[in-house]
Amino acid sequence: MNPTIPTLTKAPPTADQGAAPAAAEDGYEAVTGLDKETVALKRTYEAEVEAKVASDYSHIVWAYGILWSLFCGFAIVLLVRGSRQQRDLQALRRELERRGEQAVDGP
Amino acid sequence: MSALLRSFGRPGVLLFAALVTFPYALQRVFLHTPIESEMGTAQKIFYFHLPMAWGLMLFAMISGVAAALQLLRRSERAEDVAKAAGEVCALLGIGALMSGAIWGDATWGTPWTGDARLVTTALLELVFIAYLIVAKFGGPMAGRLAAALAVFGALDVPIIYYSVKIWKTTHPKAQVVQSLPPEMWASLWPCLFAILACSFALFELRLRQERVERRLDEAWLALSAGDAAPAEHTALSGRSA
Amino acid sequence: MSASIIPCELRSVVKSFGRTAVLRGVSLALDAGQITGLSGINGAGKTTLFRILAGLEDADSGELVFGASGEVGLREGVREQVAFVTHAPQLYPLLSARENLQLFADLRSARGCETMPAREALMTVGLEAVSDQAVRTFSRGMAQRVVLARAIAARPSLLLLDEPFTALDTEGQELVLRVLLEAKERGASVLLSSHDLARLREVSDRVVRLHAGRLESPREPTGHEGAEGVKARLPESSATTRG
Amino acid sequence: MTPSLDDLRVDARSGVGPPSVLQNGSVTTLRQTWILARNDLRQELRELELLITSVFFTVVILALYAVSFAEMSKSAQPKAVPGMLWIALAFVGALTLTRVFEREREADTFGALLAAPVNRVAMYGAKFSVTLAVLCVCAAVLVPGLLLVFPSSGVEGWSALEMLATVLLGCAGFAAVGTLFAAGLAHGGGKNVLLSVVLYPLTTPVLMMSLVATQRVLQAHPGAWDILAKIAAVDVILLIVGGALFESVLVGGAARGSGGGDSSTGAGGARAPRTGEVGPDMLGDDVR
Repeated sequence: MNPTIPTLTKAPPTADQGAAPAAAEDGYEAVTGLDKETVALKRTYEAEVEAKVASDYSHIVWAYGILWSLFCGFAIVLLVRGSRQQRDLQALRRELERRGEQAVDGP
Repeated sequence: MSALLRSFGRPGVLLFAALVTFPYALQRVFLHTPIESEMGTAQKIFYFHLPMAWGLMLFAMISGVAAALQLLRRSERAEDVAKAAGEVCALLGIGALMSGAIWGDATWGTPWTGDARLVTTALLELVFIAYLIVAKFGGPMAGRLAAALAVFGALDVPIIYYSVKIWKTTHPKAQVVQSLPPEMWASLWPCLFAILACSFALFELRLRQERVERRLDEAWLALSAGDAAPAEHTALSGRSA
Repeated sequence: MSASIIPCELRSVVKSFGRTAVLRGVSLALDAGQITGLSGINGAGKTTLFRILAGLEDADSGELVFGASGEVGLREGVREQVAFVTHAPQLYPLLSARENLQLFADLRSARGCETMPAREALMTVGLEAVSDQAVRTFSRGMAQRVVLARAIAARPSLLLLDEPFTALDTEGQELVLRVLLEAKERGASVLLSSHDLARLREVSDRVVRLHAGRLESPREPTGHEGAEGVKARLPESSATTRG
Repeated sequence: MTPSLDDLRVDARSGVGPPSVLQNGSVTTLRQTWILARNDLRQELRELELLITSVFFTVVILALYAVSFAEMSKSAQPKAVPGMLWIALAFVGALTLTRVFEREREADTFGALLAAPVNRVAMYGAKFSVTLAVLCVCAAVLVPGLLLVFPSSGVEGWSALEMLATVLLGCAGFAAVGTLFAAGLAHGGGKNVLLSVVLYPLTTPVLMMSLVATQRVLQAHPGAWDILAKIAAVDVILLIVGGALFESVLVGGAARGSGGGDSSTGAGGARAPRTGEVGPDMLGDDVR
């Protein structure tokens, strides 16, 4: 709604508007092409589109990046928790072994 | 391959499925879906944003129902489910809100509007962040308090949505998401699948950890019971051998 | 009117907080007309056991069975017949002794339970003179008496006394003993805890010890167990206080 | 040795059976609710502590509003003032809830009530009513105060009756959720800070609806009653859920129904005993 990209405020003129009055007077056909104004307008258009696409792409990259890094972050949290549990389990095993030896030795 | 998958279990399979679907979804989204005329390329964010928001609702419901079962039936299984779902819910909520803000910045030029869907999502996310906070710092009754919170959170989903909508009527703004053309829907499904598969995989991994934690607690408890009754020492260690 | 909740039985009650086990399978039968003494060091889980019996906390596993019909769990009908006296007086400090008692009497009468009038109950504990004073002006011992009066007023079938001698003077302790005996004669079951093992043995029909989350019989047998002994020795002998 | 059970029944439960109407659960619950609420009010009348602190807090907030927003334009007032009202009520509500249960926690009288034959729903209802009453008193200060400070916030001819209904219904929704969590935190020895953490996200919807209702009432909007009816519906849902969860949150598994025993749901009843051998292998394939 309030885009940061500069916008065209007036409609682009059509090509024949600039070309028509110059035609056929001295036997020369005017080169049908784009007058400077149109070219400038076209360039502005292109720049605008480019800026919009670039901005969109950067937004997309950010959005996708954040989404998947969130998932990865959560996965890392899970891994950390899992390894903590593994350590806990090792401690439990050691404790059981210790007790097993004690029981063999007699209380 | 199948042996590998089996060793990973269901979460592994789900993660693998998500991993396979993701590139397919991406190429569909970027190569086979027309660029939305009004919002431009940035609308591609939508294909992963919407599944996250839906996932948020889904896991909020799962967590709420499980929490209700936990409270009314005293089910430990339900408690684990509620907890795991609550965490995934908070995760998806952050994802949905952040991607939404980025999308909004690209298309509307502002990361936040008072749109009903945004406020609904944000409120629900707050509820589940509160859930995590209470579960962590709630003291001896943390589990039950957090469960009640999840129940109210799930119950609040329609109420929140409705209240935000009527609140909106006093500050009217344009509709944000128009009805989608069918080709966009077609691209949405693989994205939805990828996100949900990934979420469910994480959910299940979390759930397993919750169960392991419980078993470890029980094992330590039983072990300390062995301290009290020397006669049981041998029995305990005998089993472990 | 519901049937008596006695005998009451705990069946392998387990309670733990995190990785700290408090009760590791406690089974205990409380019979009619019996005073059961519960001993144990600090932190042995006596208070937790009381709280579970009074319905303030639920067990992780195990059952509470009440009455001949074997009702499981502490429903309101069961709570009607339970009185719980804790070592901390649970009274509204702003209200007078009578109002405190009246509140519970009203709550009971809303359910149609008989309750001794507040005045009468306060007379029993010797507080009728101060019955209209706010409880916050009371000493610990006086407050403890009010709690006792509340317990008496309910005419409970199951009387739970967690460290009732705390903060009581000699007279107050005798009062507790009178209450115990009265309940026993009425056919109620009493569970009583105290640090004072000698006194516990003196008043109880049997003493059980809570140690490391399990119930044990006391190590050395005592000479004066059994109802006869208690009757013979009370209340005069209770004047010899310890600690 | 011991008297027979029949003797006991007579001894321990002397007296005649209660009138049949008293055995009706809901009548009992209502009566107990009233007794408990009356008890709270009686204490309150002794010292007025709750009322004085809450009303004073309200006045302070009002003064802060007056200072902060003194320059507010007339056109902004109708939108801003309802927001001020409900934000203030939300703050006062949290304060009141904390205090209401703090009083029960101080001497652990909450424990005495839980051990007594009191229906938990009655306890919930009583605390809910007391909180609601205090909030209404605060609203009675807030609403005229705000209208005095921001005279352009409403149009001529808004209805005081509608305003009363709005405040009542909005505060009821807030208190319905708040009572459950404040009780849980008080009984479990939880930290009071958590009350705000829990309360505000959960009660925002109801507060938002009340805010819209207040705007409509102040603007003499014809749709005011419509939204008030919807708030009432939400209140009923919140109250039912709050009451239903009260026992489960406070003491654990609720004993449902009467008689018999479903041992898997009884309070103090049982979950399946934890069996399982101690040893690493018991963790099975859950360990990754």
